[in-house]
Amino acid sequence: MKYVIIGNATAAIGTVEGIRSVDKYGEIVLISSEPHFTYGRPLISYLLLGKTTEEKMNYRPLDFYETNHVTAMLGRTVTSIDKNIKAVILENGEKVSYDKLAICTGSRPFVPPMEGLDTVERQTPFMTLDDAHRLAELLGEQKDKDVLIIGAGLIGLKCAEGILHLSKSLTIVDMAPRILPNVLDEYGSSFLQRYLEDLGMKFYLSDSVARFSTPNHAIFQSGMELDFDVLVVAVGVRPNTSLAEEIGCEVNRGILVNTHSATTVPGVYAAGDCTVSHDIAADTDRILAILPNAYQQGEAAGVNMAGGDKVFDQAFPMNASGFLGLHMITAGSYDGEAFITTTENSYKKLVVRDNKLVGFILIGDVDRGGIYTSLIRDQVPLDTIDFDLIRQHPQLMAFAKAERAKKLAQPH
Amino acid sequence: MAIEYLYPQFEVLRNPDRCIACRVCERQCANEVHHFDTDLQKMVSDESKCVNCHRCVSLCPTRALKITKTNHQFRENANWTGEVIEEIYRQANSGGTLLSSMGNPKNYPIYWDKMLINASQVTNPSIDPLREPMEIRTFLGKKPTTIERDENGKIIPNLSPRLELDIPVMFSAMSYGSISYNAHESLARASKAMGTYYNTGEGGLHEDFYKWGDNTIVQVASGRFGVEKDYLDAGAAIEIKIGQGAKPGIGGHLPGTKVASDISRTRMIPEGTDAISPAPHHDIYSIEDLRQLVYSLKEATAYKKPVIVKISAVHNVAAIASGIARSGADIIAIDGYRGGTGAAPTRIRDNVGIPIALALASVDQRLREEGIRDNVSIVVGGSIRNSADIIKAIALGADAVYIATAALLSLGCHLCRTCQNGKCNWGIATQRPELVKRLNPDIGSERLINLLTAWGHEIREMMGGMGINSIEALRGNRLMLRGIGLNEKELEILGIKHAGE
Amino acid sequence: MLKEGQYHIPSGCAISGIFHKDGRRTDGTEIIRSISTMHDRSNGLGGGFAAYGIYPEYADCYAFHLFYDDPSVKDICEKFLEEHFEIASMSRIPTRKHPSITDEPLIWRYFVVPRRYKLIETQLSEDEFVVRCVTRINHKFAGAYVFSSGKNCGVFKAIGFPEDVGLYYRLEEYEAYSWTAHGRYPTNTPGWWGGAHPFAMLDFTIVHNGEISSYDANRRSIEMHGYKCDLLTDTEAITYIFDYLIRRKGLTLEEAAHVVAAPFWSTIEKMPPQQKAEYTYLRDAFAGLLINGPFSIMLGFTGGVMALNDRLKLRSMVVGEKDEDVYIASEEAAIRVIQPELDKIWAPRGGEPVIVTLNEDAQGKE
Amino acid sequence: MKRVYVNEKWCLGCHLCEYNCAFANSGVDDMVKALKGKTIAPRIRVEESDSINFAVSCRHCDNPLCVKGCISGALSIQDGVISIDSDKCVGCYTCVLSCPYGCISTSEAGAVQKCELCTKNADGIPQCVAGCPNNAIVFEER
Repeated sequence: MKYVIIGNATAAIGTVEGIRSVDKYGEIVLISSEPHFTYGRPLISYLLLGKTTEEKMNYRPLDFYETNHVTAMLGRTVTSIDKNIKAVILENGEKVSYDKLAICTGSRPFVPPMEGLDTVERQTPFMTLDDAHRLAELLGEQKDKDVLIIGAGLIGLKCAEGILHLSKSLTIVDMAPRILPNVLDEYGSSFLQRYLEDLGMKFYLSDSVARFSTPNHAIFQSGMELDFDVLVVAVGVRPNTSLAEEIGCEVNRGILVNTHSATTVPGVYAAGDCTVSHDIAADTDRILAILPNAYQQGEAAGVNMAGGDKVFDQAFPMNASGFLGLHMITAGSYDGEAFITTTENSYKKLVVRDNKLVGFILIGDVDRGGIYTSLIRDQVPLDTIDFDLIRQHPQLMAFAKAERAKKLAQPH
Repeated sequence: MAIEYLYPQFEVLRNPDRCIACRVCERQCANEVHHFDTDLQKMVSDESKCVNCHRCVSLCPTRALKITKTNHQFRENANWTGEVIEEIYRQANSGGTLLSSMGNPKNYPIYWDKMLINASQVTNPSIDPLREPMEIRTFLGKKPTTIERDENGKIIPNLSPRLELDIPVMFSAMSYGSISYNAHESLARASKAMGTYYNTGEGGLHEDFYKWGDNTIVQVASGRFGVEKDYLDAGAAIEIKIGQGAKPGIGGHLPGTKVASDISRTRMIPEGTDAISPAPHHDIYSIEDLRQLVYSLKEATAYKKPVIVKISAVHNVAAIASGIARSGADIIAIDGYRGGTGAAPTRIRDNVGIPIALALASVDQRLREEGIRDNVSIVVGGSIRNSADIIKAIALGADAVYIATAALLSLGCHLCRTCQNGKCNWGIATQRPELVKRLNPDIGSERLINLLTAWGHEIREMMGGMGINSIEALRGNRLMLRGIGLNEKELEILGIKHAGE
Repeated sequence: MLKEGQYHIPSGCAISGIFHKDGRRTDGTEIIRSISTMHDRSNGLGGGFAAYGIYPEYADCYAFHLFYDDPSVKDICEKFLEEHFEIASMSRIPTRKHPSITDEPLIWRYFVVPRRYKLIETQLSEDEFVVRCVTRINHKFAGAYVFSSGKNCGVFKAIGFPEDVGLYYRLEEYEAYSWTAHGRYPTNTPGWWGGAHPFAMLDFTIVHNGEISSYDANRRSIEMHGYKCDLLTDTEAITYIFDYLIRRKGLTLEEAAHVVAAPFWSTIEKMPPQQKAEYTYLRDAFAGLLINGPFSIMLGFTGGVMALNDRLKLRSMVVGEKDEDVYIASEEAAIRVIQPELDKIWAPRGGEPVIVTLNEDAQGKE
Repeated sequence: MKRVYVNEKWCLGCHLCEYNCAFANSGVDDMVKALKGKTIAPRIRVEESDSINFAVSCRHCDNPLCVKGCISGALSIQDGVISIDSDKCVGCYTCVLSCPYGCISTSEAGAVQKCELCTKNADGIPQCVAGCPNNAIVFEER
């Protein structure tokens, strides 16, 4: 059996490990247009922040490809797939045949049309290690650059976190009326915004750049104008689906996969940010571009490609997105009855719908928050636990005795 | 009132350099001696509440604690000792009988320590228990009087019901109520593992413990708590309790506060009522009445169970035993004056009864003189403290021994002797769930098994030293003992020679 | 110093035995030669012999051998004998002077039959009556001691080396189908002839090499059944045990052997159920009669002899066979010296009794 | 594989496991020196109510969501033991978010901390287990 994996990030590594958990010897070829050894993609902001170094960013030990017998073709780009001859075709025309194919192509930055954007010299998206390198280079070490970030989503804010200490000033603009609109509720957004503003970030919300004029001057829809030295465009991402689409995989914004990570084309699997998954918290299909999901989807793809049987059906949004000392974890959907506790330094919101916890936000105190996540993941009926107790703080005490025994006295 | 004040008996010594304020002591003391003072930011103690059970000392991870006797004292007086004076104060305060627990702690002679054991030299070989079989299996029950044979001349094994012990040590009666569920479970499991028996005491048999019936002696005491047909059938033997070494001649009293649902069910009395065992059995006012009870119980159990009659060692013990040996009983258990209890009037515990070694020696000799020693087995208890005590008891003539205090010690008891308070920090003499759970029967039974295993090794070792490889060759073998520091009368009663003779 | 009978004396020993299965009778020369080979196993403080088939002319009489310390006790004792027995014959036992045999008591022999009316009066069996009388003499009459009381058999013993004792008693003048001999190595100087071995009770005679560690347990158990251990010797206790088990309780020799040298529980566990039940029964019912510690014994009785080792075989004992003769001794040399050509020789395992009896056609002729 | 299992029936709520854990992971050879005057941050924690107590520490799952969700590869399974490479950890807390048992805790140092069965500090047996006075925590194969 020969496996080909397109991609080299979380979903791809999950696929490798999934395959190897079933098939120790089948040939694996991994092809990635990035030339780097697999690295933790979200670490790029921490690299700038100084919490990690490039040497430590490897997502797996450096002998990973060897120990897993993976032929890694790095810096090579798949341009198309010929499903009739079951081969992928590289940029130089080289063909790599496969028996089973995994598409883990991730996503690419989405850049909306902005007048004069092409005139901005010192700009970068913030998706890859190369982007981080470029940004560091643009900023230099003098702390003398005014930075403008377009986008107050996760990418924009993580970037902001990473470079605040390297910037003279940092301004973030977003069309949305609040920051992290996909992750937080309104109170959470404002809580976080206040915190970040206290650290020196400036936000322009419900606004956007109308046009850029040289040199490095932005004119906003609201009429405000701003000079900057460095521009980061972090408006959003689009899944890379074209390879899949071309061979007939069904695509609806992202590649459609079932709970076995199989696409609609036999023998072809897909995992990670390029796919659409079923969000069990909101009970809808959507792109869930988050790392734990990517890994588990990839792992399921790998196991199933190798003839095993693994289902991943517990996808839902979850984010650990602390910023500069403010810890924050969130998960699920906020559509339902909310139970809120606030203090000066913390915010907690639990969202209940149909006798289940469907979402939560923990800001400040995140201790043992995974227990809440498990309630969403396992769709635990809340009348089987002591919800009043678990609302106070996450604890196993809230589960019934037999359930506790299962958790603590059995192997998992 | 000042006149009622008694200075605390103990001092809690906390080494401030070692205390890390982990508060284990605070959490573990049911007497609430320790607490963390948030103002002072350190642990403090109220030693007036301390009973010296060492729970805190044992659990302190940094050895920051120890308990000492206070050196606060009255003016020295060999006659009016501090203890005597304080007891008078306490009675003048309360007007009540003084209560104590566990066995007689007074400085009476300990006869076990006045006997020495023999060993072989030259004229016959000692035996190495690691190389040769060393047998300690023991049967308890009547010996047959006639040999019966079938038509082919084969012996018919007409043995009466008996107990078979892999080690001649049994756990003596401690009721569920006086000790905890977990203590009972520990005893039951250890008995099964070691091929011996534990004893329900007079508290009935908890429904969970019927499964260990083959290793259980069920007791019938004067209160008849929990006695019914299934109970009698459940055990391997039935013990009629006439007396207890710690409190000969008096009954027992389990206060209603301790009669919680489980205990009330097991004892078959209403919840919250006092469980009072009368001083005598009110159907036994004489020896012939005992015979009737023995046979009633045998009838009730189809003559399948040996019947034990347990008495405390009192002055006339030999004559009483002679009567019991003719009553139909299969086993006589004799409890010496050092025997323990969950609660007894102090004066009785400390002044009534006689030492078990003397009682045993005179009973065994008397029954032999009357030729009725084979009618019964003799089991002795009342402070068997180690394997040497067992060797000595068997050499004096005992078939087996009963242990209880030693068993409780292996379960964690530190002999603080405040069982009567029901706040045993070791989870033994208590019914409070949060305290009971401190005794995990996995640990408890293992420790009991360890104790008996260790004693088994030592018994075999000492037997081997004497050139004996089967316990029956030690039984009543008084030549293997010599007295030390005993007077002629004591030697005569014990039936042994003095060391050097 | 305390004398024999006042405390328990450990001792080591030599034993030897000759048994003619065909009932042929031989004189005492051979047995003396055999026991003298093991001279070093004795220390001159006791020697003795038992012989079976030596009094055919008085075969129906109990042959009492008595030691008297002085003539006065003899008179008292003989009065007692007169009262209880018809005395068919009485005489000194013939001896010859020997330089190393000293401090001789008066040694007398009586052939007696219990008086009929005494038996009726006491309602005892003949044997039991004799036992009680012997016990009474040995107990009540200080200075008198019955050391042999069986029919057509006799014990001869004294302080001295066994070969000297044999010469002293002129054993070359007796003819027996079964001889046993004993040389003693006590660890003190008992100074009393009664303490020498064999020890006898009716026609049971015991020679024993060993020191039993269960002594007091056995003594106190057997004394419950009417026996009185006066000598405080192992041999005495063992004799009573066999008497009790065989004569009083009706056990077979094998069964009795499995009481005193019981198989280990581990062995019993492996037996078939019925056998297991029987052995368990014997161990349990007669627990106090299990003998511990080293011993090799020969139990002589009318028409046979049983040799038995302790369960661990802590004492040496070999058995040899040649034609119709069986030899038993502490050492092989003691057999080879009188019968160099053996058909078979073996060391019986601990606890396994070797029982030899007269051939069927020889029985009744003894 | 041997894991730490908890039987709440026997947990006394004495919290010794927490102190033994904190000591074992302190790198100091004397408990007093290691813990005196400090607020401990153990990797095992006791939950308590009026009558129920139990300790909770990493279950070392066969299917560890923490490892699968780790963005940096700092969490990994080594011979069944889920270990944290605190050098690689950036303190994103995805594992805190993922762990169904609440067994990964934040720390002052930034990197998360979790039970590693004392594989890095003591031989043989996890110290919470070694010090448990009532076998409420055991280390065994199940």
